[in-house]
This record gives sequence, C-alpha cells and structure tokens, in this order.
Amino acid sequence: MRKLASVFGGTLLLTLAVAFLARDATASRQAAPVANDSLVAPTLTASDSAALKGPRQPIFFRHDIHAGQYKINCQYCHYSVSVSSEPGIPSMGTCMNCHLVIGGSDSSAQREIAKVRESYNSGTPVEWNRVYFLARYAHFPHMRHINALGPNACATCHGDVTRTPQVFKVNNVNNMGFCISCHLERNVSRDCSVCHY
Amino acid sequence: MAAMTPGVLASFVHIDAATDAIRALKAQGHTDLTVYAPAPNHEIEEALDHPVSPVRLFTLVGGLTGCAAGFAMTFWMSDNWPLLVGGKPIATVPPYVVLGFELMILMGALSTVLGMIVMSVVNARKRVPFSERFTDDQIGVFVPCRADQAAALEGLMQRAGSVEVTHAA
Amino acid sequence: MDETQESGMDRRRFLTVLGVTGAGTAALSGCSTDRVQKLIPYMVQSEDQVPGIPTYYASTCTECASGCGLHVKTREARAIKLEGNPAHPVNAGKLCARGQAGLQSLYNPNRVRGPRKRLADGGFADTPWADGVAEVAARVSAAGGKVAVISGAGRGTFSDLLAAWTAAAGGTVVRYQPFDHEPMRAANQQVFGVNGLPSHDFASARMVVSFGADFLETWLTPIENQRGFAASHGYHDGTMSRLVALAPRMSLTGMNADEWFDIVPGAEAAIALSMAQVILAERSSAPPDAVALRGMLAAYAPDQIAQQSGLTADQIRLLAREFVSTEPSLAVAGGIGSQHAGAAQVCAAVNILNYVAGNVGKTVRFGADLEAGDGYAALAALQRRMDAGEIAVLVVHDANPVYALPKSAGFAAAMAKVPYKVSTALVLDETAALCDLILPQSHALERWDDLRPRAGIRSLMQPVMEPVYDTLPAGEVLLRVAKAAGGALAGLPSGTWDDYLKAQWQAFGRSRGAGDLASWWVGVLAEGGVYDAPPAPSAVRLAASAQQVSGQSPAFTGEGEFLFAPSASPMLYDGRGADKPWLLENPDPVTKITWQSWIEVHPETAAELDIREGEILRLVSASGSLEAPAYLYPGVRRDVVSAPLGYGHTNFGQYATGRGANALDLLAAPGDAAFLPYVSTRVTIEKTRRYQKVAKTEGSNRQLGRGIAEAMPLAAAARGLTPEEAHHEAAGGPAHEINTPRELEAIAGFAAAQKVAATKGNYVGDHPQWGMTIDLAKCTGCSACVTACYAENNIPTVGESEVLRGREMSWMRIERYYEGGHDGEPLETRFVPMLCQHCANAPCEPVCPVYAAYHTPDGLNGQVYNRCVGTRYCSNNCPFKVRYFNWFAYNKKAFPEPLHLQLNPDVTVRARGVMEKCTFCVQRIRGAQNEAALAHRPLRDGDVVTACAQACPSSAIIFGDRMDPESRVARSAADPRGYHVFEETNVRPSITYLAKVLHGAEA
Amino acid sequence: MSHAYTPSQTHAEVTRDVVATLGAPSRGYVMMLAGAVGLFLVGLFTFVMLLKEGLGLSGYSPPIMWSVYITTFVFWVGIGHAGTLISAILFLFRSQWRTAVYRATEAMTVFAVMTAGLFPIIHIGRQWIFYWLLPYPNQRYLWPNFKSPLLWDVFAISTYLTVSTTFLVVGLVPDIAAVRDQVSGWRKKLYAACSLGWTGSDNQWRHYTRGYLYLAALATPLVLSVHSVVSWDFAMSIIPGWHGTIFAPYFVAGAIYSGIGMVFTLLIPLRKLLRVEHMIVDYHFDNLAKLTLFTGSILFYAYAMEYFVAWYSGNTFEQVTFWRRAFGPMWWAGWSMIICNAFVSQLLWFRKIRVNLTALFVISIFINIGMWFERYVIIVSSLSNDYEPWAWGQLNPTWADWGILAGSFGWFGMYFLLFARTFPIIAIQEIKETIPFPRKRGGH
Repeated sequence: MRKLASVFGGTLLLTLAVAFLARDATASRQAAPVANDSLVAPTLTASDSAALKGPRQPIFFRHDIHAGQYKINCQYCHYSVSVSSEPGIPSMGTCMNCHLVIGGSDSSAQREIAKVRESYNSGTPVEWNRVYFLARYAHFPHMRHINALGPNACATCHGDVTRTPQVFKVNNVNNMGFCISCHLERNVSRDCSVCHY
Repeated sequence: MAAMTPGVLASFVHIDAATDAIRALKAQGHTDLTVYAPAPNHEIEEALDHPVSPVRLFTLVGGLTGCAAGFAMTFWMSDNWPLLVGGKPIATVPPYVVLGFELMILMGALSTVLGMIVMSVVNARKRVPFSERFTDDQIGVFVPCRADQAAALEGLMQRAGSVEVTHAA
Repeated sequence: MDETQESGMDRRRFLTVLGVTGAGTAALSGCSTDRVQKLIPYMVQSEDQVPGIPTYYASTCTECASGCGLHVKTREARAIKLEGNPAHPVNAGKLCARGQAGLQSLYNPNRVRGPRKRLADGGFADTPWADGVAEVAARVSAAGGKVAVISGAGRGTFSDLLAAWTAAAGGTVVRYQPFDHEPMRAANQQVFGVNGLPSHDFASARMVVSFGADFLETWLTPIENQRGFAASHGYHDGTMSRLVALAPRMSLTGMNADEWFDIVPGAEAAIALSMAQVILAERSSAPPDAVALRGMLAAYAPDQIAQQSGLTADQIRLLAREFVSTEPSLAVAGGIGSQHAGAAQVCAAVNILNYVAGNVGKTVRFGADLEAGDGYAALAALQRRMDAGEIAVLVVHDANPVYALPKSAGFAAAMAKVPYKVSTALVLDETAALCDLILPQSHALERWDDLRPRAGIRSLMQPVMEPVYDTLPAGEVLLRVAKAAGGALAGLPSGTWDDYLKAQWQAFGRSRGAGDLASWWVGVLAEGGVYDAPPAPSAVRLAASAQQVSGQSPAFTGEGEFLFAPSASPMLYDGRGADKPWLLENPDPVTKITWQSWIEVHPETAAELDIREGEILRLVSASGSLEAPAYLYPGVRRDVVSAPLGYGHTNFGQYATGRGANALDLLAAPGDAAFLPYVSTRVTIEKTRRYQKVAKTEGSNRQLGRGIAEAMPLAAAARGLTPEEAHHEAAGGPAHEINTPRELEAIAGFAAAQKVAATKGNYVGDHPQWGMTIDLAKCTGCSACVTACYAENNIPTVGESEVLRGREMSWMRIERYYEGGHDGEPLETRFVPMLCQHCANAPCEPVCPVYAAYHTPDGLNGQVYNRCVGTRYCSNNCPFKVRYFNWFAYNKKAFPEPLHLQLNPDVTVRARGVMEKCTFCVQRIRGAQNEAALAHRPLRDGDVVTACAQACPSSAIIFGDRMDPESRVARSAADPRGYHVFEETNVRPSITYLAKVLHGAEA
Repeated sequence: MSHAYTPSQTHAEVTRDVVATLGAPSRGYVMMLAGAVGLFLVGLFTFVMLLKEGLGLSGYSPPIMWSVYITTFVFWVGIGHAGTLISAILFLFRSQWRTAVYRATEAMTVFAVMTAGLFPIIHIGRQWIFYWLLPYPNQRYLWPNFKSPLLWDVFAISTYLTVSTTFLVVGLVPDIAAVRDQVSGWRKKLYAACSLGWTGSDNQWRHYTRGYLYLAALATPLVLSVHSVVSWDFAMSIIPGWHGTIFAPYFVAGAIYSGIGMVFTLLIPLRKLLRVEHMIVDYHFDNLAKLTLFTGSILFYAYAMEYFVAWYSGNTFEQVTFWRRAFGPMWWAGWSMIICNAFVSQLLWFRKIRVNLTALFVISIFINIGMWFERYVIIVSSLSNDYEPWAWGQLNPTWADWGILAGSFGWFGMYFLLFARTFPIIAIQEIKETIPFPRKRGGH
C-alpha cells in the first residue's frame, strides 16, 4: 500500500520536474555567435554525416565551412531573409558561382561538390531535407526579425551554424513559449493576431 | 495481529441499559470507554458527553482557502496575459465570484472529509475488541481494565442489563 | 489543426515547389509530395520572383467578351488571385465574380492534361504533340479547302493569325459567342446603317430606361456598365440618377431599378416607339431627320398600345417626358433575358427613342466598336454545310456550340457528319467530347496573347507561370500545323507563336513611333497593353430603313399558358462558369440559390397551382421538357416562368456534369433565324409532387423592420437627415432616445472599462482602429466581393449537400431583403453585404473559454484558429451570424489537385472543428505594416485594401483607419446616411453602412 | 402520516432486508443491464465516428450551433439535482421520509453528472484538446478566459461531481461496514476494504455526524449554484430567448423537477426489482410527488413569465422569438414542453394520483420527455430565429444526434444498475436512526 503510494507520488513529481525543465529548455536560446577570426572547421567526410545530429542531406553541405571557416555572409545564400517573410533557398546557380572554380580540397568534398555540378548541369534541383518547419498557422516574417535584431540574429533561433557541420534542430520553433519569452524580454507585441491569421 | 487491550466488552440490546452502564462506568472513573452503535444515538452521546468535534475547523479553513485561491487564480491569470474581450475590463469581480464560490465549496468539502478521516484516526483507540452485531442491532460498551477489575465490571454490566459480557485479557 | 493542415497549400508548401518554375510540368510532382518536407531550390534565381513576396503580372480576362484588364497576383511562381488592372479603361481595377473565377479554370481539376486522340472504341488516349500536329496537318492538306473553324477567341493577334491560317487552308472561320448581341447590331444596321456595337455611358446618364437589357449581368461590358451606373446612381451631393426597368422578370438589373414594370413580354418595342412618339409630339427640339418618323410613330400613341403593353398610357407619357427632360438619358435593350424573336425590333425602337431624345452621340457612342462575333446566323450557315457534308475538317476553339445551342438545333448530328474534328478545349466539354483529336490549349494565364476588345484598346496577356499541364497556345498549334502541312500554309510565319506575337507588337510599336522598342515593350507589359483615349463618337443619322421599324410583338410558339423566359445567370454566364466551384457556390444574386438550377414561379401563380417551394416541376414545351425545383419569386410575371441558363451540362467535368437542368432544352430549333430567340416558347407546368430542398442561402427574405438594410427618400437624404430621423419624420414623431438612462449608464461603463483595458499589455499606446463603410446606394448585389473573399482567404466551397444544411462558409455574404411587394405596393429589393462587423463590444469574444476570439489592439475582432477548440458559443452569440464553423475537414475536399495551387500562402487553411470568419484581411494589414516597417515610414491611408473593397465594381466598400480623421473611411463614416446594424445592442460595429437612397414620390 | 413510518420493525430486520438486495441478481435485472450496455456501445460508436469524421455528422445547421448534445447535457445536469437536494437539503430540514430514498437518488445524481460531464467534450469541434479549458501551466503562457460562462461551467460541474461523489461515499461507509459484518468469503474482504475500518465506535460517530452535517451544509448552496451556472451559459448571451434574468431560479426549479421525475422512473421499477416494496412505500412517493408539484408549479410560473416579459419588454427580437416558439415551425416542441411540464404536474394536486404508482410512473415519463424538450426548445428554437432574419434556419437531427442521446442513457443506466447491486441502495444506518432502540423499562 505504502509502496504503491510512494511509486505514484514519485512518478508525479518526476513528470512535473520534467515538464518544468522542458519549459525552461524552450525558453533558453543560444547566444549569438562570438566573432571568431580563426574558425577552422573540422575535417569530416560525407560518411561521418550519419553520426552527426540532424537529418542527413543529399549533399553533405557544411555550414561550418561556408559560414564559419570562410565567413560567407548568411544572406549571400539566404538572399531574401532581410526583405521577405521567407529566407530563400539558394538556387543551384548560387552554388555554382563559387563551385564553378572551387572543386574541393579532399576527395570527400570533391565528391560532394561533383554532385552540385551534376545537379546544375542536369537541371534537376537538389531536394534538401527540411530541418525547421514552422506550423502553418503561425506566420514568421523573417525580415522583421533580421531588421530588428541584426544580420547575425539567425543564431537566436537556428543556433550557431558556423560551428555545426550538419544543421540540426537547435530549438523547437513550434513551441509558442519559445517565441513569447523573447517577445516578453524585448517588450514587443505578443498580440495573437500578429502571428496567427 | 497484536494482542487485544485487556478489558470488558459488553453487548446491549436496550438503549437505556447501555446508557445506564456508561453512566455507572463514568461514575467509577472509567473515562476511556469505547461505545459501538449501529446508528448514531442522542442518548449515548449525552451519556458520553464528548466535546463537539473539531471537524468544522477543517471546513472553515478549507472553505476560506478555496475562496481566496479562486479569486487569486482568476485575477492573476487574466492579468498575466491581458486580452480584451467584448470591451469588458481585463480583470473584474462579478464573473470571478463564480469561480471563487466553486473553489470555496470544493476545497471546503474535501478538507471536511479529510478532517473526518484525520480526526477518527488520530483519536482512535487501538486494538479494541469488536463484535459484528454492533453494526447490526446491538450496542457495545468496552471498558479497558486490569484483570483484577474485570469481575467487578462484568457484574456492573450485567446489572445494567447487558445481554452478553466477555472479558478480553 | 496540424494534421488537417497538411493538404492545405500555403507559404511553405509553395516553397516546396519553388524549383519547378525551372522544371516545367514537374510542378505537380513537386506539390503532390504532401507530407514529405523538402526544400527544392530554383535552378537559376529568376529576378522577378522573391519567395514570400507577391509578384503582379498584367493580363487580360477571357471569361466574357468585355476584355477586362487583369492583375495576376503570383507567389513563388503560382497565380493565386486575379484582380482588376487599374490602368485598364474597361474595368479600371475592378473585376466581377466570373473574372476572378478565371483562376479556377486555370487550376481546374477537369482540364485536359495533354493531347488526346479518339480510339476506335470511342474512348480517348494520350498522344504526343508531334503526332497530333502531324495528323491535323495531314487532314487539313487532304481536306482540299473543306476546312472550317469555330472560334470563341476575341479579336486579336490570334484571330488574325487564325483568319490567315484558315484562308491559306481555303476554309472558313466562324467567330462564335453564345451571347453575341446580334439583335443590337441588326438594329444599328437598320436604324443608323452602322453594323457595330456602340459604347454606353452609364456614368453620365441621369436617367436610364432598360428594355430588358441586363446590363449589370451579361449585357455587353457588365463591369464597365456597373462602374458607370454606381457612379451616377450612387447618391452623392443630394442627387442620384434614376433607373427604370421594363421586363417580364426582375433581373439583378431590375432589382437595382428605382421602378420595375413587369410589362407584357414582347411589348418593349411598342413602348419604346410610343415614348418616342410622345417625345416627338411634345418636343420641337428633336433632331430634324427624326421628324420624318412622326408618321410611322403615329400608330404607337400611348393610348393605342397601352392595353397590350402592361403599362397605362399615363405611365408611358410620364416615362417619355421624364426621359426627355432629364439630360442626358439613356435607353438600352437587347438583353438575353428578353431576347425574343422581335428583339431586333426592340433594339431598333430603342435606337429611335435614344435618337429622338438626343442621346445618340452623348450616352450612346458609335465608333467604339465593341467586341462581337459573327453571330448565330454564320454558325447556322456552317452547320448547314456540315450537314451537307461540305466540311472535312472542323476545328473548334474556345467554343462549345453543342451545349450553347438547343438540342433541337441538331448541331451534334451535324458534327457527326464531319469526318474529322479537332478541339482545343481546356476541359473536355460537350463539343470536345465529339471530336477526334483534342489539342488542349494553354490557359490565358499560361500563354502570350492579346485582345482588341474595342477601338483603341490593345490588351496583352502574358504567361504568369509554367503551364499546369502539357498544353500549348492555340496559335503555336496553328503555326506548327502550318509548318507540317506545307502547301499554301507554308506561307505563314515560320517562327513560334511567341515570336509571332512579339513581332506583331513590335510592328505596332514602330507604327506608333516608339523610339526604344525594348523599353516601350517593358512599359506595355507593365501597363498590360496600350490604351488610347476612346475615339470621338462617330456622328450617325437615321437610315431610310428606320421607317420600317415595327412595334409588332413577336409570336410565341407552343400552346402552354406560361411563357418561358430563361435568364442569363450572372454567375454561369453562357454555361462556361458551371465547372467552377466558386461560381456554383456564390449564390445567384437574384434567387440566392447555389449548386442547383430552379424554376421561378410567381407566388400567386404557385398558390393557384398549389406549388410549394422545392416541388420539382416539369416544364413541357413543343420541343422538350425540363425538371427543376420550384422557387417562388415575386419578381416574375404571373404568366411567365423562368429558369437560369448555364446549367444542365452533359459533359463538362465533375462539377458541371449533370448539375441542374438545361433551359435550352425547351427551345425550338431556331432554323435560319438571325439570332437565337431565348424567349420564344410557351410551356405547360406539370407538377411531379416530388420535392427537393432548395439549396438557397436565404433564411427569411424580410427584415421585419429590424433596420438591417436601411433606406431613405432622396429628399430626406438631400436635407442631410439620418436614416432614423427620416423614419421618425415619416412616422410623424420626433426622434426619441433608443436607450434608457440605465442603458446609457451601462454604455458609459463599457467605454470606461475599455480605457482602463487600454492601459495594459499590448493595448498601451495608439493603434489604428480598422473600420469599413459600405454604401448601400452603390451596392448592386453583384457578389464580386464574395468571390474575392473566397479567393483571398482560402474559403472552402462546401457543395450542395452542406449548403442545404446552411453550412456555407462565405465570410462575406450578400443578403437580399424584399420590401413591399404585396397589396399594391411595388416590390423593392435591398442588398446588404454582411460580414464580421468587428464590434468594439463584440458579444462573441467574452464567451470564448480559451480567448480564441478576442479583440486586437488595432480594433479587429481576432480569431485565432489554432487556439479554437470549437465550442461554437461565439457563433451563437453573434447577432450578425457571420461566424462559420468547419463541420468537416472542408479543406481536404474543397481543393482537389491542382486547385490547391490557388490557395493564398499568407492565410491559414482552416482545419476541421474550428470557427472562422472575416478578418478584415488581416494578412494584408500585417503585410502592409511589415512593408511600412521595412521602409521606416508610418502606414498611409490606402496602404491596406481588403479583397472585397478591391474587387467591388461599384466602389461601395471603403476600408481604413477610423482613428485617422483624414482617412477616406472616417470621412465617409461621417456621412449622415451612416448607421450601424442592431445599434440597440451596443455592440459598436466597426462597419458603418450608408443607407440606400430611394427616388420617392417626386418621380 | 406525520409520525415516523416503520417498514421494518427492528434494526436487525433493516440490516437483513437491505443485505438481501445484494443477493443473486434477478433475470429482469440482468436483461436491463444488458440493454444499458447495448445503448452505451451505440453511443460509443457514434462518438468514435464524430472523432473520425467531424461534428458535421450530427444535424447541426447554422445558425443552430448547439442542439441535441447541449440539450442532453443540460437534461442530465438537471437530473443530477434531485439527489443532492433530497440528501443534503432535506437532511438539514431533518425530514425523515428522505432516509429510504436518498441513497438511490444520490447515486442517480452522481451518475447523471458523470453522464453530463461527457457532453462538453463530445460537442466541441476538436475534442482532443478539450483540456485547454483547464487552467494548467503550459509552455504557451496561455490561460483560459474566466469571463466565459463555459469556464464557469467546467468548474461548477467538476466541483459538483466531486462533492456529490464524496457525499455519497461518506454516507456509504457505515452501511458498507454493516454489510461487511453480514456477508462472508471474498465479498467480506471486498466490503471490509471499502468500509475503511468502520466499527461504529463513539469516536467515529462523533466526527462522522459532524462532518456529514457540514458536507450537507456545503452541498446545499452548491446544488442551487450549479444549475444557476448552467443557466448562465444561456442567460449571459444576448440571444433573445436566452437572455433572461429569471433563468437561474427557473433552471434550478426545472432541474429539481426533472430530477424527481427521474427518481420516480428509476425507483418504481427498482423497488420491485430489488424486492424492497415494503421499505419504499406510498409515504415516500407521496412526499416526492408533493415536491414535484411544487417545482412543477414554479416552472408553470416561469413559462408564463417568459412569454409575459417578452410581450411586456416591447423588444421586437424577444417578441418574434417567443411568437415563433409557440406558433413557428417548432410549435410542436414548444407545446409539448408546456403541456408535459406545466400542465401534467398539476395532476399531482390529487392524493389518489400521488400514491398511485402506475400513474406516477406514467407522469414521470411525461416529465422526462417534457424536460428534455424544454431544453431543446430553449436552445434550438431560440437559435433558429434570432437577430439576423437572413440567417434563420431549421434543425433536422441525424442518427449521430440520437446515437449520442441513446448512449448517454446507456452509460447512466449501466452505472446505476451496477451500483444498485453492489452497494446498499437503501441507507441502512439512517433508517436505523429513525427506529428507536428497544428499552428494558417498558416500550417506547
């Protein structure tokens, strides 16, 4: 009898604790990336991508190399993020701007870049796997946030991709609390109809 | 099961017999009697003459807490994220009276039940002998005593009109 | 929400198909990947498409012959909405329900998905374009000139090419439109010796008399007519023009008339001539050559024709005097609804009337030369040749004669005699079904093309997106066939259709002396075409043949005691609208019936015959019969029954096929008439004693004096009275306070509470308070706003069975209330566009247990779909009943592929079990706010225009910030005619209605 | 009739008779139970279909957004009122006649409220998130809207369910103990567990009687408040026909009226089924009937008032609504409510009828039907023609509506029958309380 009670109570407490931790987790956001002049991305091969967090992509595209090591501006590829609600997915043409000439240092990289060229020449776009998928009844105008928080604010939600070889879901952007806590901090509107319509 | 408290257990059919016995015992200074009855009965209560049960305090405290909680919850929650509906004030008394009331009743009732249980358990005497007829049609009176007192008490019970007297040692 | 959202096409779903802009028909594979969440990049970034930002392309509407200009809103390379092109002179930025529904012909799930060839067993099978083209080429060259083309395409580069092509092939072209206004052209020929359609200036006409011309629905250029009519008939500065309608049935035009006379069918000509007679008799200033008509007109003195016309002599005289004394006036005739055998004479008589009243050259402008086809006679002639076996190859383009002609005409039989038939149909319609080869053309939004709807207007079409299916522009097909056929056809240009069209335009550009052709071309593309000022009206004089005009009323065939007068449906037009859910669900403006055809019977007639609404009646004529449920309509003569045209398709895709009855089935074969006399046969009514619930959106058609649709006499309005004051004046009492002191106290309390609330959270500070005014004096009930709302807000069409349960989802509905109508008083109709009133004290908000309905800081009545649990209390508590509930997962049924491509990515597709309603197009508000924020400027008046306001051809709807005293909406709301519906409930709506204004006794 | 009645002469007989009701089930009982379970399965199937397809399956036709489900909800809440009234209020009034019947009515209350509690979940559009109506901390930082009468409802109903359940259980404990001491074997073990170690010692009685008194004292305002809150679901709106200030008393009276109606419907067969005819007798029915007459007359007055106020208000919306309630498309419902409730109840002025069980049973059926229709009329007919004439509509219910209605009766009957077999349906100790102990000196 007493045992039963303790088991029951224990589980109850546990669930509560978990709930609160989860809640905090949603509220905690990754800090904006520190400006680091000498970021060197680790050497990895496409075969390692399976071991990395996040969905495996058709091409082992490395944000840590592009955005981190070579400090390519986010908006070079995500071209519409500061003007539109949509960040924009770089066209294959954008990739080829560089990869016309850059062929890759090691064999793995060469293989991946070959895929890019192949796709461009054959005219069949690469089908990237989505990492962040905001529920359809919530509207997130990227440009408003970029303009308010600066060009590097991406990390606020997407984490510091300059250090992530393979992009994974850093924050659950579908947790409304994740948005609200930030809106509360910055004392900006949390009127429902700003996002939900 | 641990041994029973030594003492005398008498069964009564007649109410006045039982009350006589109780009064006699109390006269002799036996205060910690246990009286079983199939239904609550005023004569027995008078004979025993216990103070009023403190359960009502539980009710009072529970009720007040509930009422307070009701109003606190509604006001805090509607102010925590102010949303205007129907041009009414954000936080306002009239509609919240309902919730204050409901929570008052709820917590009042629950704490009353709690009180009943706690009180009965706290004051319960342990290991007192019991007969199944006491929930049926008989009144039982148990008086704890040393072995040497037993005979005298049994006599008292019989004289009062007990239909059956047993001595638990 | 989420699970049911999946099928919804929205912002992110668009992203998944981004890339396919470069990848042609991969489009479907792209967006049919429903749950798989892929990001497909462009191959090469197109510079005019930024994801998340709409791009607008100018184009031209092909849903009727008007040739209105379009602005096609595209997102991520998908057309998602059609709006009017403000630069276009015909529609000036407005668009009717039919035009907007053009989007559903682009994305119609029933479209032919590629070239198809008839098999021996009668079925169709896919075939490669090359084979199809080769086959046609072979047949054409073998035909030895026995080639005929029926084309519904308007005048333009294509019809020029078609003419050249056919000529080279030695064949003939018939340019055929079912509603072709042949009687008007015949009459113009007879009276003025001009074979062309003039333009009519409703905007400047101070009095309009319509002899059965439904100019607000299907007559010539409805949008242009409505714009003009609303401008002159809409009340302003104490005046408004006046409309008198003479017709056996009260059409939408009749409903908007200040007076409607249910004249004897066929008497129109006599009445018009009688009016002319009065004018000539009483007025000296008539044009000199008109005086010659006095003799001919003598026979039509009011007293002579009064008894057979349904009007009294005095009424005719009054009309005539008013008609001539209010200048300029305008008489119009030639509507489908009164197109009887004598229609040409009616138009001729009306020409004379206009002439003697001195309107010709003022409100009737010849030389405009509106779009018109070759007329029915040409088609009939072709049919005779087909019957005679003189046609070897028949090409049907943009036309469906098998449906558009009465079965008795036997066109199908004639087609059967043609050995080889080709169709370019978008959808496999009745005619295409009889063809041997189908080479589906690209939709007008998928191809380069142009139109010349009238003198001085060249209107462009450009491909706004990749073709949805494997289709080609008809012009391209012609050129390819020509190339393949060689011979005489080899003379045609060798390039592609696109090259050909652009070459034509460059030639045109040069002819206009454009220096830098490239920049000129860009300008033209942006403008949507080249619009010259309308030519000065060409002076016309009476022709000798004017003397032969006769007011004889035509003979009606058949024995029945009721005359059958079909009505041209403003939604389905000639039937081409029947495959578009938007048009089927948008209630008929007159009867408010959806998804069904019906038979209109006058209530008194119904009482005599013991007919109740919904009883299925069988109308029997000499030539056929049709069955449809009865609808009791006080706006139709007691001896006339009416049924809508456009229903009863036998083969026109899943939506149209088998829906309703085809009114044409009753008509006799027109033989060698010059036009198809729709009103020609008498019918008998047979009761079947079977009943069917009528799918109408009308609950009660009387407003029980609840002041929902207010109206006031012109005199009162002119004196600046409010509707209420006008009422009390009429009632003879002073205006009294509607609220008791206690109520006033409560109202004050509400106001105070809101001030307190405004000091909390998001409500702190100044916010715009969005509001709207709707001018009932302008609203004609055309329902363009309804379709606009469906298109903008992803509103699902629910279909007949659900409408029968009253579950239609139209956020914006047009209520049609009757006034009067019994014991002698005239029947008056009032239209009220009813949508969420966004009340300041919204009753729907406080009852929601989860704050899904709440009040936003900017004065909207917010509805958070994803928070809604669906208690539906809000709808119960809404006095206006403008909240709509998703009883089923409508979003899954309503948008079968590829219709889901039309969905607006900025608006949530609502899931099953949630409440939805008008949001004042909050997505547009937020969009505008985002833009303004990026540009670091405040919102300006006019930055936000709701879909309904944008579409309204009458410009009856104004939207804006009520807090800004300078805004148009604030100024218009200050109009004394302004009132709120259900004022006494103190819900304080954000929508102000401006009372309708009636011509009182002064008429 | 005033002096205490004596169905069983001695305490021993009482115990024996009541324990006897827990013996082997009769055939009739088994069949009724089977029927109840059958109905419940029908309802279950319907609910699954609603979850799968959507609420559209039932006959809702806007503007009628609430119909059969809410009607049935209010019906069951109403049923749930007689019990607590009899057990709590009459307890405070110390009226003896309640003792024989109150256990049954109280059980009825609990199960009726259990049934009613299902409907708010069944009728909402997205049943799977009904818990959003509860104020629980969530990552969205969102709370429910306490201004909404629906939320008051959530609290009122759940409170009422909890309190009436505890009230029932507390009352049961001594009786279970009594049964425990009469039976043997596994049943003894079962009842022993349920009796929470009850012995009937003076100490237990002392706290028990007090506590029971306060529970009754709390339940009394509660029972009056619950249906008032339910009535405010309607009265707080602006719908003509709902927006009435007399709604609270009107609904409470109606609730008690319907509740007692249901008591008749249940007890008259049950006393035969459980062979306790000699314990529940004319005396009880007579008194219950008087209560029915009383509340029925209040209803009569309320109905009259509704129409009078509508006329007197001079408010066209009110007037049209009530005109159409009596003479509109739903006249039949309107009149069946008035006849079944206002008029039929007046028969109870005659004692002959009050003590004629057949008559009472028939009347009780009328009452049940009448009260269901009362809610149907108030909800559906008021919604079908409110402010906006253009939106007016009529309701035609479908199988999904009737399926849930039937299911609710099954669900209720199932629990009630099971209870009646498992626990003393007649309050042993309270009856004993009314029977004086024998005295050695002379009789009573």
